[in-house]
Amino acid sequence: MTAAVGQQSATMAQALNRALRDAMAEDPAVHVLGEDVGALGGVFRITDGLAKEFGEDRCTDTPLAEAGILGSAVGMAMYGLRPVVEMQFDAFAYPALEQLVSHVAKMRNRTRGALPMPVTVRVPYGGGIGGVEHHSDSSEALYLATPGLQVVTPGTVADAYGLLRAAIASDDPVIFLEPKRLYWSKAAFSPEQPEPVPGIGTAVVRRPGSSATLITYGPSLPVCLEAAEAATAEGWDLEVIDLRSLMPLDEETVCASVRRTGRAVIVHEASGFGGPGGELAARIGERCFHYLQAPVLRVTGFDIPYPPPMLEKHHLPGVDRVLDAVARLQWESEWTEGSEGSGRGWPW
Amino acid sequence: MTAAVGQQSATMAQALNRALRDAMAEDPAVHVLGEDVGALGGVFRITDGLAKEFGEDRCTDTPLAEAGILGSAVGMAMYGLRPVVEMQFDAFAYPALEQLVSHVAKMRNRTRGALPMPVTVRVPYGGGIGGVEHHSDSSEALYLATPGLQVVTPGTVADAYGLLRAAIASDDPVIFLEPKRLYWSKAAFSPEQPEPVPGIGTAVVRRPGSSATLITYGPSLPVCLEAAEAATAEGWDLEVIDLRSLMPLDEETVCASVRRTGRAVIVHEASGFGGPGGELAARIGERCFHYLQAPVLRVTGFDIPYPPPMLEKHHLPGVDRVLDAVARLQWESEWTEGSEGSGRGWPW
Amino acid sequence: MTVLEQPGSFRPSSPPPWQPRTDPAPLLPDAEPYRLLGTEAADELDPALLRRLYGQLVRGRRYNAQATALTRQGRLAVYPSSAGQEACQVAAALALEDRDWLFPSYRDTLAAVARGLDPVQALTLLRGDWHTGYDPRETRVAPLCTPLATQLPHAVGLAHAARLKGDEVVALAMVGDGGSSEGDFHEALNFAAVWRAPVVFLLQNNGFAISVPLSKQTAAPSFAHKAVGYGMPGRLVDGNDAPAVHRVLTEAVRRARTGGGPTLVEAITYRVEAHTNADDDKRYRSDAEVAAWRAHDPVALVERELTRRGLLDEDGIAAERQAAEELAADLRERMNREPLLDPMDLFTHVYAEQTSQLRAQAAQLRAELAAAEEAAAGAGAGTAAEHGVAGAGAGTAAEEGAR
Amino acid sequence: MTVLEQPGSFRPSSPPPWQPRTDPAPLLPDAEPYRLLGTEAADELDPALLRRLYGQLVRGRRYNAQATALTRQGRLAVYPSSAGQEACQVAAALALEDRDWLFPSYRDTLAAVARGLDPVQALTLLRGDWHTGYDPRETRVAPLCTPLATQLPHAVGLAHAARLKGDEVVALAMVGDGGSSEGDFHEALNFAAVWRAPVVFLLQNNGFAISVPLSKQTAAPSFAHKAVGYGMPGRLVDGNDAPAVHRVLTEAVRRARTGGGPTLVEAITYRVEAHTNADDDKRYRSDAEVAAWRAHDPVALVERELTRRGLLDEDGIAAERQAAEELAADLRERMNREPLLDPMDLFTHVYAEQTSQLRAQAAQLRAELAAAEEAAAGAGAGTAAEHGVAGAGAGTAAEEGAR
Ligand SMILES: Cc1ncc(C[n+]2csc(CCOP(=O)(O)OP(=O)(O)O)c2C)c(N)n1
Ligand SMILES: Cc1ncc(C[n+]2csc(CCOP(=O)(O)OP(=O)(O)O)c2C)c(N)n1
Ligand SMILES: [Mg+2]
Ligand SMILES: [Mg+2]
Repeated sequence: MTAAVGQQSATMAQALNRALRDAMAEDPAVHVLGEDVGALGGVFRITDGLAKEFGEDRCTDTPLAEAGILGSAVGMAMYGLRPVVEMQFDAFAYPALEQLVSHVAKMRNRTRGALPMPVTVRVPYGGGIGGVEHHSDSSEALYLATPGLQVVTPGTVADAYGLLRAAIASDDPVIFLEPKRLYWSKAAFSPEQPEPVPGIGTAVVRRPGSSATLITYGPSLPVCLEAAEAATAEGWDLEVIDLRSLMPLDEETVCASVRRTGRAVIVHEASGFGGPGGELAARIGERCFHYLQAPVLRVTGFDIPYPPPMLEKHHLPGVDRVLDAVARLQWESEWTEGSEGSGRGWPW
Repeated sequence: MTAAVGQQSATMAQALNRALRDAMAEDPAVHVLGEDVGALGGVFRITDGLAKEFGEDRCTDTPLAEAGILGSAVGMAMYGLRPVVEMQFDAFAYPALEQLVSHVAKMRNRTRGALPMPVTVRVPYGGGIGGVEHHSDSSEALYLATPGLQVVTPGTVADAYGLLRAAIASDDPVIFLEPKRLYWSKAAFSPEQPEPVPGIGTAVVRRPGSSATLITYGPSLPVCLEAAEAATAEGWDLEVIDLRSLMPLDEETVCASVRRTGRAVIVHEASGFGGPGGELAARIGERCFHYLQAPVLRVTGFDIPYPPPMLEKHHLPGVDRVLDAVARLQWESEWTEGSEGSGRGWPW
Repeated sequence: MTVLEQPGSFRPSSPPPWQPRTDPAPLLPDAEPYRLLGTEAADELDPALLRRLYGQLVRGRRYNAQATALTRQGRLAVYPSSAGQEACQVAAALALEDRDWLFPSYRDTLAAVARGLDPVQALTLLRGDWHTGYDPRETRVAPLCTPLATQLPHAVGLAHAARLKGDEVVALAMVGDGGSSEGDFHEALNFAAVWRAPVVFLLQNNGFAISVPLSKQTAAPSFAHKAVGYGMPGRLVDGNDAPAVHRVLTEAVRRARTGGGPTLVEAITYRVEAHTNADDDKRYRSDAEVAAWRAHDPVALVERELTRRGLLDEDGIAAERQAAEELAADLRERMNREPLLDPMDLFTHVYAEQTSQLRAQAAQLRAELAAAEEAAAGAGAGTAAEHGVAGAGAGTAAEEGAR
Repeated sequence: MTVLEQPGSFRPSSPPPWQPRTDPAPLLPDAEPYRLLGTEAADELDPALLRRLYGQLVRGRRYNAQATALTRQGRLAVYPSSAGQEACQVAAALALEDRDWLFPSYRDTLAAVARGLDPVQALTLLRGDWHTGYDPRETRVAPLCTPLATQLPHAVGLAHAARLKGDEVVALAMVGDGGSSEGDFHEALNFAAVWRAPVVFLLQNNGFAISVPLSKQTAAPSFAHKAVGYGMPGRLVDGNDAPAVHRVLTEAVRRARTGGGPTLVEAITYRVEAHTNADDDKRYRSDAEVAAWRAHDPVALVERELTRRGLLDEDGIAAERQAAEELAADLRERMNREPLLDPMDLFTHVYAEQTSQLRAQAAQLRAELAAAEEAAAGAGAGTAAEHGVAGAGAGTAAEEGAR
């Protein structure tokens, strides 16, 4: 599954694998560790071939203990290494939260810069792959609320490569959220001449448009692009922004777009309440208040524990739900007292 | 320190202690467990006297392991008890996050209602008491992003009693956030005739006003009340809402107020980015869009790891910062293109 | 604080006497795993027990085969087979009384089934249906637990609560060699020992945590050696010797029930199939290793013993197999029925009472479903409920490499 | 999967042979804590080492007294004293070479000071100033760690990294009896053993975790008995016998450095003062218990030994005390100087580069400080920087019962 040289198309999983390989080849300080990352190549095969190519000391199967893995990575970083940690699934990163919040995120600050934490924590996240409970959480809100962390997530194959390289190169910790259901998405990709990613913290306009702005990231990017295409039938020309980095947040790109279109819908798979969309909507409200023609709407997962596979399609924000929200953007100033907050049909 | 019978004034710490005592006396299923909750009465003395009065089986010093404490509480609840867990400080609740998210919050849902989780998790939170690092975190965002949990926090002595009784009586898990710096705040309090608290999920208007709405909770409530008093000198008549419950959120009380005043400032001690204020501002933007005269502003802790005691006063939202935000509520429609988002003076 | 005021005058006493809080010797495991089959003690084994174990083992093996087959037909999203580990599964179930609780991990559906749980209910989670297909209070089987080792403190808390209430209930909690590395394992065993909670920890050491072999999981002489560090007995048993596992567990359960506190039992066994249907075990182990263990088969061992003692003949074997086939056929048949899920159930059981936010979301979904139903009706299709279910089938597509 | 096709034909082989992954016997602690003072072996103790230990112990005791006094003067926010535990603190420092790393918990500032760290820097955290007052890379002292046991995996990772790089660096990590109950303790020891990382775990068993006594913390024969469960040696030592602790640690460090892997050392000692200045130990222990331990004083023990062997006279004692007084006076004097903190530093070292959000927040605070300065200037007061600091004093008010 290792991406072959000169290959012109790859899955996101292959691009991630290639990014790890290139980073390890370039910098001997890069070490990969986690559960099953060695001979097996990880349950999603993202670390495929690395132990063989770089040895088990560089790509290490650890005992099964997430706090131990991340805590060890902290110590390795203290000694000058650049650990890349794999958490097997979103919900299995929770045991490492104390290490993450109290050490990984704070160590630079605690030591006045003496001990930076160039640690990348790769977390496969989100649903849509038929996983049983605890295998489909979207936990980005936990990480966003933790100052000191960077939080990035690719929505395309090229970004998967570029962002992971940038994450590993960063001197600050990065939570690298990998959208599980995009692992097998395929796109043109030349590892020899990878598309440049302008570092962490830059959003990108994936589709320019003028009627309204869809703001999204990771697993919901394809949904939004599809919705934008479908919307043309209704006469809407939607702009689609892929945030790529949730922290730092590229407010300028977002605000520039929303000020232009006057309307915004935020789309993500994580539950709405307390999710990343709240922060985004709040910031847009603060910074684009007088440009807004309609309330900023959110299309998100429901505020429920992730449902079983047989029901997940009802939970996940899909094209129809995005279009419904776009339709509610008060295109004809149809607003009258009392129409806000009726409950019916609101996307939270 | 146990509140004496007929006492007419008490600290918040005493009211909490009394609530535990009354709940234990009323219902033998209520069990208190945690580190140092027995002979010592907890490091903040909230469990003072309980082990003596009810025996060590009802108020139990556990081994020092937060996941073990909460995990055991899950098992106790499965057998029909109502455990009340004390986490010693905010940052020391992190090791229990996996138990909290993957079991406490989800157990009712996982079992289609067969195993409800009447577990109360008491977490002293927030700063302002000169605590060294890891002793002053405001971690409410972590809990808000977790469907299945209720999150409440008292801002007054009476509510401390009433909310804790309601939390223990609830058949669903409650994260009960205790504002450390209000522990020693004193107010009139008659345990024999406690002020009724209308259950979990109801906000209260602490000060009626007409110019703008301050929305806050817990440790920032006194700050907002003081700011509202001070604001009268400027001719502003501020309404102050104490949310009391962050989840469920009483949107009706909030929206009714904001629709009336047209202006809102959210005040909390937690970092702004990814904090509860984002969710609140987003919801107000969604539901009160056409009533808003100015952007919803936030006055929060900075987006930094909690600072050392010697600098914490610069970090904590104080009266001046609240008044500054109120002053920026575009009272004279002074807005011109470009004035939004300049960065300078914005309260995020 | 005195800083040695009178240098000449102090007479430091002898150190405060120290003694171990408990005698370590009886807590240490024996040098060899406990075995019954193939030893002299086997002769005294109760024929009825052997027959009971045998019947369960045969049905358990068949159950494992059927469940794996169901993954190939897309009827199960994923199945972590306990093939090769049936002795542990069955013995765990039979060591318990009705009032006791079982805390299974995600691999231990067979233990639940051997206790009497309906296999369809035991497999609800793994087919992609609702997470727990049975009522844990009614069945005294805790929800199958996926986050590793997190079920262990639950077992401790439940057993502790039962003891406080004066009920003589024992909790038996299952965990793997990999799961033993988690902090929750440590915390649970420590709580259990300090509280003298009536818990039995059954650690199935099956050689692997997905692909990770024992040598990368622990450097301990055995997992049973961990027990002394908590002050509880550690027992080592041949996990493929069903009567041996049953005896060690029964003894531990008895000890727990009579106030003797917890026990850690390490059962040495082997996972002869891949981790799950989605796993590729060729990447991390040899066929020869698997074959060696297949030869030490828990089902065959008991069958041989019964045959040797003249307690089982071909008819008897045929009868047990017939029963197993019937179980498999019933399972197959019922698993092939499309389950009826109501999408609106997404919003029930989040809280005892729906929040206003959930009510609004439920209203939204209800409207969507109604619109879809209308559209479908226009096109001559079925009801909204069926719509919800029909679409759901797609959701069960096996995860590549997942779990 | 074969379901016993031919009942008569199978010959289950004997079970795959089992043997312990390592011999448990040498990993178990001795029945009695290791002691040197008061035994015959004491006669052979190197006089120079004894003198060195003694000097450090006297200074350490004085340091503890001074730090506690500083809390009463409001110059320290909180101080968790290691009075009574000085032998562990000093021995840990002296067992290490310069290139080695020390991983202290929040109670172990003395170990850092005995290693040569400036006491003012060691106390920065506890005075309410910035969290870590020294450069960990320069001093090879990790930040004082408050979240219990979380420093242990750091020590493992660092030692492992050093070994991978071929550096012969050892990490010594300190933890308490209470901290041993945390999952991180378990995970760290397991990783260390599996990786054969050059780490020494020093567990100071001082009888209490704040108010919680050993009987509620563990049921194990000793904490040292936990080691066998990880496959590393467990050693038990009288924690108030400085040369004994030093010898056991030195031996463990040597073992680690030469590829022998990690060791767990349990030092039996006692916290003779309250948990911190904010604690009230009358609530959970008797004066008599404390008095018994005060009589087994680590400083007095070494002093007596030196006196007995004629290696120390009154002048020698007086000289060491004089040195300790000088250290205390210097500490007092420097701690009484108001530290100069720049409020704008709130925004440095959050990330390598400030985010746009942090820049905006920094601008806000800068403007607030400027406005305050202006107001103060109007009122004839000092600069903004001083303003920041003056107000900060209030922040250090002792937390009631905190920590
Ligand atoms: C906390 C946690 N981390 C990771 C996983 C992913 N995972 C599922 S099974 C497994 C291996 C478990 O090995 P073991 O405990 O030996 O049980 P076995 O599969 O052998 O029965 C892993 C790593 C998980 N379920 N939970
Ligand atoms: C994870 C965590 N939980 C709780 C605390 C609060 N706390 C600080 S010290 C302490 C007791 C520690 O006892 P022990 O490990 O024996 O060390 P000692 O204080 O005796 O040196 C507790 C509970 C903490 N610092 N970290
Ligand atoms: Mg296993
Ligand atoms: Mg202690």
